Amino acid sequence: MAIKGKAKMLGDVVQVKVLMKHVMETGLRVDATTGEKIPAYHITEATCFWNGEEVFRTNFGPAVSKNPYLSFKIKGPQVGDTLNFTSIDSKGETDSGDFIVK
Amino acid sequence: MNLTNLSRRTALSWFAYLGALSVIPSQLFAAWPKDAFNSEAVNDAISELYGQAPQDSDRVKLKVPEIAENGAVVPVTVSTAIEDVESISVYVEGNPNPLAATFELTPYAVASVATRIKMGETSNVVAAVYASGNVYTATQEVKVTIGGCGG
Amino acid sequence: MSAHKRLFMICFGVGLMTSLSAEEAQLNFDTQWQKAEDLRLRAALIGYEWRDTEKILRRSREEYEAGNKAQALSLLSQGYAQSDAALAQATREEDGWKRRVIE
Amino acid sequence: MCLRIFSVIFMCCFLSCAVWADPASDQTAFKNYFYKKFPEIPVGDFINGVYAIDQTRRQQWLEIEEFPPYDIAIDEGEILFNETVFSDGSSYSDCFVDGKRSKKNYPYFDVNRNTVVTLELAINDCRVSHGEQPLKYKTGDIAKISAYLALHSRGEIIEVEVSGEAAINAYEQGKKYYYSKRGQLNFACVDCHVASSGMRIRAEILSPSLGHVSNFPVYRFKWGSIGTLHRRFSGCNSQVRAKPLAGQSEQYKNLEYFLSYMSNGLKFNGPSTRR
Repeated sequence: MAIKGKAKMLGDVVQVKVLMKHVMETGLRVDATTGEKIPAYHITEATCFWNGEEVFRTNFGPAVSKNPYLSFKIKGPQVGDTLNFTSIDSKGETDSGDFIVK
Repeated sequence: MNLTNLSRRTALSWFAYLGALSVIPSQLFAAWPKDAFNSEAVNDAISELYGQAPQDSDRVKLKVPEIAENGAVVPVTVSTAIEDVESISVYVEGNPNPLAATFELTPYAVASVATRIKMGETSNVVAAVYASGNVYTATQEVKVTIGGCGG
Repeated sequence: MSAHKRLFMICFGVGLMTSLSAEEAQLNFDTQWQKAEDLRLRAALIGYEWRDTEKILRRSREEYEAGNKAQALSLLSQGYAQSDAALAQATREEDGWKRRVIE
Repeated sequence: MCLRIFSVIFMCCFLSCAVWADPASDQTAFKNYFYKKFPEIPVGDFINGVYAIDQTRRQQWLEIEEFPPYDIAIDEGEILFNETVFSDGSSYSDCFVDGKRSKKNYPYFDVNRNTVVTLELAINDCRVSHGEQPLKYKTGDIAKISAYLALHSRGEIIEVEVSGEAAINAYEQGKKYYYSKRGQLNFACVDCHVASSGMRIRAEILSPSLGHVSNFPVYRFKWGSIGTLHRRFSGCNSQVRAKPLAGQSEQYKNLEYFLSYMSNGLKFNGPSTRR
């Protein structure tokens, strides 16, 4: 698993773009060899922190594409600040990444 | 991060840091809105999430392709000039469970989000914006074609 | 239908109609199956094997072993015909491709 | 009588010249065909395949390329390429003189080995010569390393050389493969990607062959992962119901060599995303 992110200062707003590595199984697909349904498995929540404070959070269902992409804008962080991004999936697996505002 | 490369002291201080974080687990991972994600209709999911019936608004800007290049990755952008937005959510009418994602905005956040979603068939995509106790929506159709060739 | 293939199918028909002993029938099936398999390998060697031939021949053997003789023979003749056609395609394309070159 | 023999010889010469034209004039004819068929496409844009043809698709593709799903594969490839230490203590950098900028040097014809050497072949040759197991050719780690190397050759010009009898022979074999019908559906590469390029097969638009190799490896949404050019060849074969060949088989390598030569002068732009 991995989380990649870019945070870029545009005027007084920071544009954050994040890519999370995850299969995002819908629970609707059928395994071609066994004929059994592949159970749903997806990221449920992802949160962005700045100085330990939550600045943005998202809830995902299985309809978000494989390797989810997320883009959002926040006001407050300055160039050089670090944003911490954390995700958790439906099996309770967590992942995280730090990005520096450029 | 490779823990084996860290000195014992660094590792310990890391665990101490993680420990400090773990006292606020509810803030880290608030409850995933299961009932909304399990709803089978857009309006049911909206009322599960926000306890409100939606109203259409041209102040909600929903950008989706008219024809999806690929149903597995449909780019969606939602933005609005409405003030004090607390939450934005995206729905695919034709999916078995329409709610795809919700975005919870803190006062730091600007009401402009983008993601990529899966669509099984041609259907309406709905964006909902929750602000000051009201739910505003915008709807647009996205055509999804099924691939013929392409190895 | 090529003369080759027609002959092959007649052989099968005759084989089915004359009441052979079980051993003879088995021997006959094995021989014919091996012939089809050899053709497939010849096509594979020059990169001309078709996608499903191996699967068809494998299923033919499975059906035969499960006692579904008619089904087995029908698959076998299908697999044989595919390999035969793949080899004919290779022969045709030995020079045939030249007509399509962009000039 | 003499005249007749002479004219027969002349005709043979003429016919064989038409078919066994030299690679350079093949290339000119190939390019001119596509320039004429798609006058509205700027020459340098052929590397973008169907996205050079269809604007709606291009917009969505560009949005995805802004933060493409192969970004993670590139990072993984970077670690694999730079941090792998072979059992004899050496590393990939001992095999690739241009380091991460090596992709631009492939494919080429190796006279001593009498074979086409592709980037993926070179990666595995490097491993094997240093006592490691080769990687699988169509997907996984090799595609990740290839993606990392492709990224650092973006913008480089494709400049494949075909000279000398053995190289021309490999080129001719690749050309023959390209133009030969195969599979139960009896299709050649040329049937879909030349005269029919730009047309639709149900919801798909057929891509022009010019520029076909520039963007590999690709992350295909159909695959949900990154894969090599030879994985794509396998998909094409399978689609016309021909049995796919092994990755790095002589025929696939020769085909890559031929296609790369046809795209000479265009820029490398891999890795990329494709439907």
